[in-house]
Amino acid sequence: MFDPHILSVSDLSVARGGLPVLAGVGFDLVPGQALILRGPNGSGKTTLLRTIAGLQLPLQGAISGADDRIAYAAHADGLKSMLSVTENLLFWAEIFGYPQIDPALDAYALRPLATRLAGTLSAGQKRRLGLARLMITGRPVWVLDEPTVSLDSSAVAMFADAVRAHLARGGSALIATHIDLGLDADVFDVSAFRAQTNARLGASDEAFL
Amino acid sequence: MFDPHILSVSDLSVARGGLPVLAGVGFDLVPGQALILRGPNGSGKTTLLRTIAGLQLPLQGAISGADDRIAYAAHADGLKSMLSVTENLLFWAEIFGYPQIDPALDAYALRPLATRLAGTLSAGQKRRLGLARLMITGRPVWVLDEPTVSLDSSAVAMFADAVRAHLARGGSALIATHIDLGLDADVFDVSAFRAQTNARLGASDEAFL
Amino acid sequence: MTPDLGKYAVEVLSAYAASVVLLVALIAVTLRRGRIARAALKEVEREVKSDG
Amino acid sequence: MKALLVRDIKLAFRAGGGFGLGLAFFLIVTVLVPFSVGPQQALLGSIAPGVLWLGALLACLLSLDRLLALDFEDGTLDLLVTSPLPLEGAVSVKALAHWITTGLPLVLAAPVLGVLLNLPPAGFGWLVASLALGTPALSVIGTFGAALTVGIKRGGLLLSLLVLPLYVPTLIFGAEAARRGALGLDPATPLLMLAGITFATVGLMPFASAAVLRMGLR
Amino acid sequence: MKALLVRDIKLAFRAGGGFGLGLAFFLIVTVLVPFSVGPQQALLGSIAPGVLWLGALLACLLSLDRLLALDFEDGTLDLLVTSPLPLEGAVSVKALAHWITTGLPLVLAAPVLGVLLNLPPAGFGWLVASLALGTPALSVIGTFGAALTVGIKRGGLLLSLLVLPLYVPTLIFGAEAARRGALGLDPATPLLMLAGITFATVGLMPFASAAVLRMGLR
Amino acid sequence: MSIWQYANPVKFLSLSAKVQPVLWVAAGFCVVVGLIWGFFGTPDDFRQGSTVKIIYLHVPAALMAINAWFMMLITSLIWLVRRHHVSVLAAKAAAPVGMVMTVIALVTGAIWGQPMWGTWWAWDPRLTSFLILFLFYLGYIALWEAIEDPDTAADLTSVLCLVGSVFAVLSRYAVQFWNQGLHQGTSVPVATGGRTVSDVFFYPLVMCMVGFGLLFLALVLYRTGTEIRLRRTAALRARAGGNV
Ligand code: HEM
Ligand SMILES: Nc1ncnc2c1ncn2[C@@H]1O[C@H](COP(=O)(O)OP(=O)(O)OP(=O)(O)O)[C@@H](O)[C@H]1O
Ligand SMILES: Nc1ncnc2c1ncn2[C@@H]1O[C@H](COP(=O)(O)OP(=O)(O)OP(=O)(O)O)[C@@H](O)[C@H]1O
Ligand SMILES: [Mg+2]
Ligand SMILES: [Mg+2]
Repeated sequence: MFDPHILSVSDLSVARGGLPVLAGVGFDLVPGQALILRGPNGSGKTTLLRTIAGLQLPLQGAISGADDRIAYAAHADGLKSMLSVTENLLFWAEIFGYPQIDPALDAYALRPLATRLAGTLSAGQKRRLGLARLMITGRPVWVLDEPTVSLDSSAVAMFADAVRAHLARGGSALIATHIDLGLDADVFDVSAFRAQTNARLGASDEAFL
Repeated sequence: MFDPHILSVSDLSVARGGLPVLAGVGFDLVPGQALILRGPNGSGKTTLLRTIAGLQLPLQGAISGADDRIAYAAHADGLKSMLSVTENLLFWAEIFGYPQIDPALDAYALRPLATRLAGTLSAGQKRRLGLARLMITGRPVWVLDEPTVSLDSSAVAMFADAVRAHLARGGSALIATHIDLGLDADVFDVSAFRAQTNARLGASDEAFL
Repeated sequence: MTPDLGKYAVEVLSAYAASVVLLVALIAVTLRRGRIARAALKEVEREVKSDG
Repeated sequence: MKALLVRDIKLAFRAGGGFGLGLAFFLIVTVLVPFSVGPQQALLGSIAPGVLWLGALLACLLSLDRLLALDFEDGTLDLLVTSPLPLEGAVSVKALAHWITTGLPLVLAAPVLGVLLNLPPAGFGWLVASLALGTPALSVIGTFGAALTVGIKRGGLLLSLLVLPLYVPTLIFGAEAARRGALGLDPATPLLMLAGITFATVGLMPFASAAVLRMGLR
Repeated sequence: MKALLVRDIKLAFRAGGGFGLGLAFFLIVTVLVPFSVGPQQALLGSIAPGVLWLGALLACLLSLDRLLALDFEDGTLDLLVTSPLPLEGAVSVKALAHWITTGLPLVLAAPVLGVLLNLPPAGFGWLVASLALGTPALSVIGTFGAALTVGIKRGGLLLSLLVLPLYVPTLIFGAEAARRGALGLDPATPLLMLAGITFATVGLMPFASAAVLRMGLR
Repeated sequence: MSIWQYANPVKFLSLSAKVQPVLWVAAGFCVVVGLIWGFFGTPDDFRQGSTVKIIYLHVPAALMAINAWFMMLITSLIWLVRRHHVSVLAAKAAAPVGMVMTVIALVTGAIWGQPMWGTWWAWDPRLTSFLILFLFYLGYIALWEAIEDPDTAADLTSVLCLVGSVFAVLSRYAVQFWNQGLHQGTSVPVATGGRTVSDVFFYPLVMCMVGFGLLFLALVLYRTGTEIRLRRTAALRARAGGNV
C-alpha cells in the first residue's frame, strides 16, 4: 500500500529546445488511477513526462506530489549490457532499497533469461527487463514513455497486468503511448494544449523576442 | 519500375550469439509482394532480417536475389543528430546515387522539419526520417525491422501508403512487426521454425559438442 | 621619420606586425560576424512580419 | 552507494577489462618514450619521474570518458537522478570506482615501469607515494570534466581539453615530489601541497560535479 | 565517396569542433611535458622531437574512437555496408577525413609547439616533413584499429592498446628523422623508411580494415 | 531604476548603440596615438635597446588578457545568481577577445625574449601561467561551441569559469614553486603607485593600456550585441518554424 497522495499538475507549461511545446496542462492523478497520454508525434508527450519526472524544469505552473514518488521509464532502459538480467535488477533494487526482485522476474517471465547478459536479449526481452525495473522501485507513481514499444501481444498483456496490480495496491500510472494497452484508464489528449508559438510563458529565449 | 527478381530464401538457418535460433526457414518474395514477419519476442525475427540483409552469415541454406537489392532499416536509424533533416537525406541520396529527396520529404510530411537538426526531432519524427531514407535508396527490396515503433496512427498510415506505392512500382517488402499495419500482405510466422536446441546446423561451437 | 631601431629592428617590427595582424583579424572577424548576425536578424524579422 | 560502487567496478572488469586497459596504456606510453626520445640511459633516468607521472595522468584521462557517458547513453543517469541517491554521493562513488579501477593499478605498476625507464633507486618510494597521493585528485577532477561534457556526443577530446589545465597543479606538485625524491632532495613540501590539493578536491569537487550534472541533464 | 568525405568533415566541425580538439590535445600534452620533467631548457630541447612526435601520435589516437564507433552506434555502418559503396573505399575515405581533421592541423601546429619545447632551429623543417609524411600512416593504421574494435562497447582504451604497437615503426622512424634533423645529422634514411611505411599502409591497410569491419559487423 | 534594467537585451542594445561610437573613437585614438608615441617618440632603453618599444603592446595585452578573464568570472557569477542573459553573453563575447590578447602577450613576449634572454620561450612562472590561461580560454570557448542548448551552455561554461579561476590561481602558485623565473616584476604596482620604468616610457604606456582597455570594452559591447542578435534570430526562427 502506498501513501495516498495525489499527483497534481496545474497550469503547466513545458518547453523543449527553448520553445514552449505545451501550455496550460492540468490534471490530477489519484491513487489507483491510470492516465493515458495521447497525442500525435511531436506533440510534446515526452517533454511533459520528463518535466513531471523532474528531469527538466517547467516554464510555468506547478507539479505537486511528485518528489521522490516517481518511477520513470523511457526509451532508454538504463540496462547494462554486460550485467546479467538479475544483476541489473538487483542493482536498482539496492539503489531504491527494495527487498526482493522475484515478483518482478515472475511478472515479466524473465526467469528463463535470469542469467543471460542483458546485451544478448532481443529488443522485446530488453523492454520487458526495463519494465520489470519499475516494480522494484517501490515508487507509487509510474511515469512511462511508450512502454510497449517492440513488445509482442503476450508481453503487452503482462505489462497491463502489472499496471493493474500496481493500481490495485494504490499506485498510479501516467503512460504515453500510441497503441491500445487494453487498460481501463482515462485518456488525456495533449494535443489540446499545444502552446501558441508566440505565447509568453517564461521560456529562456523570450527575453530576446 | 524495378528489375523483376524474386528474393528467395530456402532452408535457411540463422544463429545469434553462436546459438541457432531459426532453422529451415524458406519463402519467396515476388515483386509487388509484402511479407509480414510475425513471432513472439525473442523468436528470431531480427536475426533473420539481418541475415537476409547480408549483415550476418547464415548457418545453412541459401538466399538468392538479395545482393545489392536490399534497403535495410532497423531500430537504429543511422541519423546524424548534428546534420539537418535534409542533409541526412541528401547524404544517403548521394551514397545510393539517387537523384532527389523531395518525394521522400513529402511522403513523410517532413517539409516543415527540413532544416531542423535531426537530434532535435521527437521519437516519432526521427522514425519518419529513418523511413524516408528507404525511398531514396532506389532499392527494390525493403527489409524492415519494427518500422512503426513510436509512430502515431497518421504516421503509420503514411508508412503504409509508402509501402503500397513501393509495391505498386514492382518493389517488395519484408517487415517484422508486432502491430497491425493495415497492409494487405501475407503473414509469415517464424515461431514455426524455432531451431531445436540440439540441432546440428553448422553453428560455430558444434565442433565441441 | 622612422626611428633607428638598431640591431633589434626585426624583432620590434615583427612584434608590432604580429600584434597588429592579430588585432585587425579579431576586429575583422568581429565585424563580419556582427554584420552577418544583423542581416540574418533583419531577414527573420521581415519574414515574421510578412507572416502576419 | 555501495551498490553503485560494486556495479561500477564490476562493469570495469567486464567491459573488455577496463581494469587492465588504463594500466596497459600507461605501460605502452612509457615504452614508447624511449623509442621517441632515444635510448640514452642518463637522459631517460632524468626524465623518468616526469614521464611516469605524465603517463599516469594520460591513462587516467583516457578512461574518463566512460565514467559518465556510458550511463548517460543508456539512460541510467536519468534514472539515477530520479532515484533516492543524492547526486553528490553518486558522483563521489563514481570517482572512487574510477580511482580503484584506474588510479590504484597505476600506483602499483609504477615501480615496474620505473625500472624500464632507469629511474634512480632513491626515487621509487617517492614516486609511489606521490602517485598514491595524487591520483585520487585526478579521478575527482576528471569526474567534474566528465560531468561537464556528459550530454555532448563523444565529448572525449573536449573532455581532455577541459580537464588537462585543471590537472596542472596536481601534475606539477606530483612530478616535482617524485623528481626531488629521485634526486635525493627533500620532497616534503610538494608532497604536502599535493595532499592539500587532493583533500580539497575530494571534499569540494563532488558538489561542483553534481551541480554541473544537474544543469547538463536538464 | 565524396559525399562521405564531406559529411565526415562537416560532422567533425559541427560536433563541437572535432577539428580543433586534436590540436588542442597536442598542445596540452606538449605543455604538460615541461611541468612533469622540469623546466631545464637543454633537457627539453633534447627530448623535443620525440615528445612532439609522441604528442602527435597520442592526439591522433584519441580521435580514433569517433572514427567508426559513432557510425556503428547509430546504425550508419550497417547501412553503409548494405549500400553500393565499396567498403574499402569507405574506410579509405574515412581515414582521409580523419587525417584532414586531425593529422594535417597537427603538422601545421608542430613548429609553434617546437618553440615551447626549445627545439633546435635546424629541427623545425625536418619535424614538419617527418610529421607530414608520417601522420597519414597513423590515420590509416588507426582506421584499422577502429575497425577491429568497432563492435565493442566503448572500446577506446582497447583501441589504443591495439593500435599503439602498430604505431611503433612509424614513431621510431618519424621521431628519429626529426631528431637527426634537430641534431644537424642526415635524416634521409629514416625519412625514406617513413615514406615507405606510409605508402605501404595507405595502399594495403584499407583492405585489411574493410575485411575486419565485415567480420566484426557479422 | 537599477542597473539591472540593462540586463534586458533591448535596453542593452539601445544603450550600447549610443556608447559604442564614442568608445570606438576613443579606443582608436588612444591605441594609435599611444603606439605612435611609443614607437616614434621614446628613446631606446640603455640595456634593452629598441626592444623596449615592444612594451607598448606587450603589457597592455597582458593586462587585458587577465582582466578579460576577471570580467568573465564576474559576469558568469551574475548569470548563475541572477540569470541575466546579457551578462553571460557578455562573458561569451569576451572570451575570444581575451584569448587574442593572451596570444598577443605571448607572441610579443616570445619575440622580446629572443634578444633579451636568448630564447623564444622559457618556462618562467609568468609566461607559464599565461600559457595556462590560454588553455582555459580555449576550453571555455570549446565548451560554448559544443553545447547546443544555449542556457545549458551558459550554465556549464559559467561553472567552468568559476572552477577554472580557482585552478588558474592554484596553477600560478604551483608554477611559481616549480620555477623561479626570468621575467621582471610588475612595473605598475597599482597599490603603491610607484613604478619601475621611467616617465618617458610610462606615459605612452599608460596611453596604450587605456587604449587597449577601451578597445576591449568596445569589442565586447559589439560582440555582445552580435550574440544577442544571434539569440534573437534563433528565437524568432524557432517560433516561426513549423512546430509540427
Ligand atoms: C612569451 C612570453 C611572455 C609572457 C607571457 C609575458 C607576460 C607578461 C605579463 C603577464 C606582464 C604583465 C605583468 C604586470 O603588468 O603585472 C608582462 C609584463 C612585462 N613583460 Fe612580459 N611576458 C613575456 C615575455 C617577456 C619578455 C621576453 C620580456 C623582456 C625581456 C618581457 C618584459 C616585460 C616587461 C618589461 C613587462 C613590464 C611590465 C611590467 O613590468 O609590469 N616579457 N609580461
Ligand atoms: N531544439 C528544438 N527546436 C525546436 N523544436 C524542438 C527542438 N527539440 C524538440 N523540438 C520539438 O518539440 C516537440 C516535442 O517533442 P516530444 O519529444 O516531447 O514529442 P512527443 O510527443 O514525445 O513525440 P513522439 O510521439 O514522436 O515521441 C517536437 O515537435 C520536437 O520536434
Ligand atoms: N548470446 C546469446 N546467447 C543466447 N541467446 C541469445 C544470444 N543473443 C541472442 N540470443 C537470443 O536469440 C533470440 C533471437 O533474438 P532476436 O533479436 O532475433 O529476436 P526477435 O524476434 O527480433 O525479438 P523481438 O521481437 O523481441 O525483437 C532471442 O531469444 C535472444 O534471447
Ligand atoms: Mg516521445
Ligand atoms: Mg527484434
